[in-house]
Amino acid sequence: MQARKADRLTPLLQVQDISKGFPGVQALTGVALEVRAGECHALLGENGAGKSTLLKILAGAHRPDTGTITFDGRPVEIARPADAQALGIVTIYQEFNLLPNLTIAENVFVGREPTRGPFVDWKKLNQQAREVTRRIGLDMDPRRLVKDLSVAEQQMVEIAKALSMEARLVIMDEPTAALSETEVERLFRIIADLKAHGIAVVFVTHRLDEVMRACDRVTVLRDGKLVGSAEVKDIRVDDIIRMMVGREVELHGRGGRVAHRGATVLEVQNLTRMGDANDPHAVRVRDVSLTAHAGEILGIGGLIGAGRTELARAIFGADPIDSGKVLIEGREVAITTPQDAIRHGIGLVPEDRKQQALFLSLAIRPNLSMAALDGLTERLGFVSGSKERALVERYRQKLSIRMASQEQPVGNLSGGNQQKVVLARWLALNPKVLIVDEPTRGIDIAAKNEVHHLLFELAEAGIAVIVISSEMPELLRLADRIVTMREGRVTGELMRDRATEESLMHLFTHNQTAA
Amino acid sequence: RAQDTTILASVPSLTFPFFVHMLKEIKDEATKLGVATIDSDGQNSAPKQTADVEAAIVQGVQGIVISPSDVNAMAPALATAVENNVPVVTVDRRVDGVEGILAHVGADNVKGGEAQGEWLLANYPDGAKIINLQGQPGASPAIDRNKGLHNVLDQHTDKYQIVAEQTANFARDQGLSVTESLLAGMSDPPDVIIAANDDMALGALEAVRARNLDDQIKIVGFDALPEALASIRDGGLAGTVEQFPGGQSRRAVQILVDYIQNGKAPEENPVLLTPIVLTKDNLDKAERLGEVQ
Amino acid sequence: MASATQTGETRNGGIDLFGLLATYAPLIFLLVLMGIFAWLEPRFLLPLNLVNVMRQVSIYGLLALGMTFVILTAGIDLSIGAIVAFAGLAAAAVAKGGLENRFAAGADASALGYGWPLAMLVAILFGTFAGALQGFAITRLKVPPFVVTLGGMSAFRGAALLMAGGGPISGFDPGYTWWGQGYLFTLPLIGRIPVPVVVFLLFAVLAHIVLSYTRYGRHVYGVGGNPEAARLSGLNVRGITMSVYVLMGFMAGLSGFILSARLNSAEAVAGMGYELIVIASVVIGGTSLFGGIGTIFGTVIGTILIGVLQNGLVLNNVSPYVQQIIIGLIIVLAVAFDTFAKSRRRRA
Amino acid sequence: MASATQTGETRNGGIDLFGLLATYAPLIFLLVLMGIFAWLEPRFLLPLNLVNVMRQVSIYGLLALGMTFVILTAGIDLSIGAIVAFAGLAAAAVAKGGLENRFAAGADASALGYGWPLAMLVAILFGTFAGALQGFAITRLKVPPFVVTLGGMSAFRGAALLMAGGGPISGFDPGYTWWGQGYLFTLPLIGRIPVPVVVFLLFAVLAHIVLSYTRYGRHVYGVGGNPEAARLSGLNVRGITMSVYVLMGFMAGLSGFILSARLNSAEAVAGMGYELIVIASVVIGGTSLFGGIGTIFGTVIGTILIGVLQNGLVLNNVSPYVQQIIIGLIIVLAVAFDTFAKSRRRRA
Ligand SMILES: Nc1ncnc2c1ncn2[C@@H]1O[C@H](COP(=O)(O)OP(=O)(O)OP(=O)(O)O)[C@@H](O)[C@H]1O
Ligand SMILES: Nc1ncnc2c1ncn2[C@@H]1O[C@H](COP(=O)(O)OP(=O)(O)OP(=O)(O)O)[C@@H](O)[C@H]1O
Ligand SMILES: [Mg+2]
Ligand SMILES: [Mg+2]
Repeated sequence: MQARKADRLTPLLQVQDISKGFPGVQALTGVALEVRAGECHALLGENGAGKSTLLKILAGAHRPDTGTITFDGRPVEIARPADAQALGIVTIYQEFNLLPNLTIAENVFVGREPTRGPFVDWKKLNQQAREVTRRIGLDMDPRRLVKDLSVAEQQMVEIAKALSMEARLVIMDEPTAALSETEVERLFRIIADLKAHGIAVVFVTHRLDEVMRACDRVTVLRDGKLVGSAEVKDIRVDDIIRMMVGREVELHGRGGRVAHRGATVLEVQNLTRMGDANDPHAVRVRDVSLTAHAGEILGIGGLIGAGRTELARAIFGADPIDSGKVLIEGREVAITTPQDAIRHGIGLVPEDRKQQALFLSLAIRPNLSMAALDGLTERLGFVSGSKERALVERYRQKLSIRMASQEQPVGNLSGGNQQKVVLARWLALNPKVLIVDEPTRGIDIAAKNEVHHLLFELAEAGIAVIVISSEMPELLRLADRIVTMREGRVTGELMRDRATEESLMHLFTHNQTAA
Repeated sequence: RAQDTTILASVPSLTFPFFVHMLKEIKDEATKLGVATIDSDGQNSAPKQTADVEAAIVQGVQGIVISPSDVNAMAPALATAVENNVPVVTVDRRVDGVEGILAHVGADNVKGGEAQGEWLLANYPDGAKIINLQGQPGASPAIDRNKGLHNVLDQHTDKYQIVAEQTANFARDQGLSVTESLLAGMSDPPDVIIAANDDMALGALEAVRARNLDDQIKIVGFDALPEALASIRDGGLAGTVEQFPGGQSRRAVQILVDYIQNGKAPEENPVLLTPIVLTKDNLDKAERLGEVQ
Repeated sequence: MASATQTGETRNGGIDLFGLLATYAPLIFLLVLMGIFAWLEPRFLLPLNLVNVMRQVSIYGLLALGMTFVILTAGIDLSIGAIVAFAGLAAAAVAKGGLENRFAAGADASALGYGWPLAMLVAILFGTFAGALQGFAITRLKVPPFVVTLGGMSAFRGAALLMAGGGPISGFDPGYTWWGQGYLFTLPLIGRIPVPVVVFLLFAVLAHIVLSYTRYGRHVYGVGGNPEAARLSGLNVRGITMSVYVLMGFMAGLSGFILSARLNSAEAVAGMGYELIVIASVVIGGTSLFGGIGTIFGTVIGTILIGVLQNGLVLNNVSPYVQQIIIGLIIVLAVAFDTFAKSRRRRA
Repeated sequence: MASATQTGETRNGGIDLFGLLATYAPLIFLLVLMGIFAWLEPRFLLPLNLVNVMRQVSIYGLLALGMTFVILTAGIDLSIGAIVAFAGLAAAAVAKGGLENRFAAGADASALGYGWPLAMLVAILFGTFAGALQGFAITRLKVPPFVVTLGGMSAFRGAALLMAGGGPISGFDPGYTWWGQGYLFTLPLIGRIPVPVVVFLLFAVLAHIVLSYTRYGRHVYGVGGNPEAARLSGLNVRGITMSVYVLMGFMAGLSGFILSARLNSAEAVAGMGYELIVIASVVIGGTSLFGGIGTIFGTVIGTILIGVLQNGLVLNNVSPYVQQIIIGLIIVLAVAFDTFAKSRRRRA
């Protein structure tokens, strides 16, 4: 993108009095936003505050009910995504918007493919794509199909796509949710570079430390209304939280938690899973051994593609394993399907809520009880309505899930509450081992805090909790013991007191095994 | 040399019992004359039957007995056959615009429809109210049979009034449901139901029986299937149209084989059998009476 | 399922008009249609005629119940028409004691054959088996349902033709035909209620209960809504998928038996094109072809709607050609109306 | 397709056997099938016979090309059979100068009518219009393609019947019939190449180029893979979706014209059941009903496979009933084989 030195004070984008209602929900009411050229502007708020809706309006994915948008001093009409792109507004959406059956290169340049005559110029396309992906440190064959990439890799493709455009305003809706430290670092360098070129960035995240590190100003929304804006240098994290939540939230403590490890519940021995028989590079999990103890929270750390998710899925019987043993309470068990895992008291909260956990066409009640129906079933396979409602009610209180009614479609809960519903689904089975993969991906601090405390309670209650997280602070806060992985191998193990961001990062990136 | 003679026997669609019978008769006669056959089912599709004919020519058959699924659409394929010096005899239905068809043996559907009409004139001299159950829209037998019926009745519109004309797609269940609906919609029931095949007639019969109107309403079918004959015998249907498919088929095979083996062309051509309406009184004329216990 | 989306209840417990509209769109559409027909031809409303309609739809209806389960799992079954024919012939053969004496008239038939109970059983077994076969291909060979049942459509029809040798089998004893032509009881104004109608409604109630109140029903919605999530929640996705095709086969077998009883005859060409009518009924009833959304209530309405349409057009003696055009348009309009109604409701 | 997976190359550039197997599974299956037939009946391999097969499949083939685009967008079109009939009649009517003189024989026909160029044009216009109509219902009324085209199937068939008044129109001038019965040139060993075959192969090459090398083609894959993402990426999803049904209509119109030329006759019942054969061909060719995956090459193979199957069975004098059973089974097996081959390839 070419450099344009713009006057830093006149706003590049001015949004006034925007309202947007969806059938049944008022997502935004009279919201205003002002973004200056060359600044990184954080847009913050709890789940369901209206951030994505506002951004989708800027991107032309939604039409506002009321309100005006001024871009570069001119009032503009953004009716469809194409309009936004024409203005130089480029968006990285929260939900991925890649075309799974096309290659990385095609996705980066979709709609803007270089052509020779009527034909796509493949050579040019792939080589241009290579350049962009290299710049953000995603070094991959641009001809790979996007559907074969991991979540994080897909996120990087999204970013590459945005950077490849003639952008004046780059919107990033929770780009770091799927990334781990190194990529986040890289992303921040990219943002700095954009700013240097006078390009503005609107940045949504639930990780406030990132705001402090990368952003100049913040605007906070609550329940679809504007709470206020401020210069980052003038405020502290706690102020932001108060603006977002409207009350204090204790953030860093471990709720007075002291680890007391109980008996070994889960033991994994030399587990290996090949991704693909005839492609050695695709080995997902190599010869992994680890143990999890009752009452202990075991963290699994690593960079993207380290194989954590694959390991979890393999233990849970969701993917076939090629070799290795799994022992529960000392006895070897054969787990080939999730049913087996569940029978032996293992639960898994998967990494991708919408794709792998939620039944979006169903209400909250059936979503929460889906795995536990056996316990609620009486003669002739009838589900006891009363028992079921009682169960849902119990977990609504226990996890303080904010819902209007049990019959509400799970789809219009906020991310945090959706995650709680999924957690409740597993708690209802009271498992011996609970594996949670990216438990707070994309949920707001308040909810995140609640989830963390919930995990502490579970450990207290004697469950062996295994947490996979790409967020180091989260790992450090939750875990009593941390196992690190790299390229499918275990690279080390640290007790909490010995673990620091530095020591972890070392293990994430080096192969030698520490004690 | 008879043994190594092979002929193609092709009918429009084996989903209709009428043609199943026709094919069977052809094969029987062929076996009797020591000739091998290749069976082909047109599956109600001219292209499919064309494909079968072409395959047979490749196979090197010495002759073709065929009941074309369509008078015009089958012309190109049969023309090819003639070009390749494969003699062709058509049964029941003709094929238009092909020079050098060895012979046609048939009782065409229009005449059959007319026979139904004549039966009406004879049995209801002073007029009648009629429901006409047509066959599958667009299918040539449906068109021809309907045409035949109208040829007769349209001359006496004063006396013979068609109170309802609906298709039941040659299907029994639709014959039943359509008749049900029509009867429910009429203040006073019709005198006669004319159906374009026996399936629909038998369906209609069930509907009429359900309303206990069987002694008021007479039903005439088409094709003289054994089931229809049985029904006539037991006082169900009033009549059905006999086209002597067996006779046609056997005659066709004889003509063809005679030509293949002795190079004799038939003296009479086309061989036309006049369809008749079978009733309780002339049931003995029915070709397939034997199949009815 | 008793979810807000179906019961039209809002978060705050009040009544949500759009929710209701969305829930009852098919019913509303049906009533409007009936209104029009009644206005064009008053006899349409005669109890006799309405009973006819119900009897005519009862067989489509039974099939549509099974199809609802299939479509709820985002599947489809194109083979039901063929299975109906196949099962009907099997039943007839049993009832007549073999294919030889296929036209033996009522009286002596019963003597020769093995009676209707066995016939019915055999029809259902054949149907269920056919369904299981296809379920196997779908769950084990991983071939999409559309393809498997397209193949089944051809194969089972062929089997039926082979079995029948092209000819029909007819003339059953009263015990047999009772299932298609008999009456169970008489209601005041309405009159005698045909057996097939009662069978249909009984199974409809049963299906509704199973789908809404049993664990199995829940699992069907789950598998349809999100197979991967279902698997990770420990549901036996394969088993459940298998089961819906078996169920469909069972219904097709039963329908085949009742159809043959109704026509007092079984033939290889029976049930041609039923699959499309039945799928249309289910979809018109608001069930999503993408799975996870749908109700038995809707399916019943959808089935009746198609029946009313056919009956009303014939009653008004509309030209057969025009009938086809109208039916085609109504199918699209009905679904368009339903889609529209749903879209106005709070999105799930 | 220049994507690693479709060209059977591994990430690290080497050759990936399973990738190749996955890419060519349908071809392998076809060759095996042909081998068997040739072994059972050597005449099967006669150039004359193979040319016949090609001519027989050319019309299905043209339709299958259009259907590939439709299915790539995760759509489906059940109405093509009806459109074929509809368009064929339109063309015939034009060529005969109106419906009155429908049976006027060849010679004077040309005098009366408006000649084949106009006839062909009208057929294509009718088809395209029909497709556009359905595309509109799908993109604007948001009714699922299955339903819209199910309705269209009934409506257009009705329209065709109405137009034909039930009767066929036949006897065209040589210029017209040339398109179905004529030959373009003679190849050494093989012999004369029929016009329909050439038309089919020309369009196949064209379709392949469009799908693999043009933006539009790539966007069709994109829309099929994930419509919402495509929309947010600035693709005109509605337009693209619309376009594939228009394209399908165009092909159906052309096929209708060629079919009528081939049979020297157009009738309202033409093309019945084509939709299922065509969909089967496309799926056998490895195109996924869920959209986003598939190639023209596969479709051509799939089409030929179905043609070879029908031809070979007749050639071997298999009983017509048994033929249906075998065809049903082969359809399932072919797709099962393809699925299996794909599954062995690097998992996605
Ligand atoms: N397409 C839609 N249909 C109906 N309601 C919607 C839709 N999109 C968003 N909403 C509702 O609008 C409100 C704001 O949603 P939005 O996604 O903007 O919140 P957010 O701030 O992005 O939350 P998160 O931090 O979880 O991404 C929520 O109540 C949500 O349920
Ligand atoms: N769906 C998939 N298809 C192909 N390869 C995949 C897929 N998912 C992951 N991989 C690859 O498998 C390896 C492990 O991925 P996995 O998702 O388990 O890593 P992870 O440690 O969980 O990181 P994250 O979950 O943050 O992506 C990586 O090389 C990744 O590229
Ligand atoms: Mg958001
Ligand atoms: Mg992961």
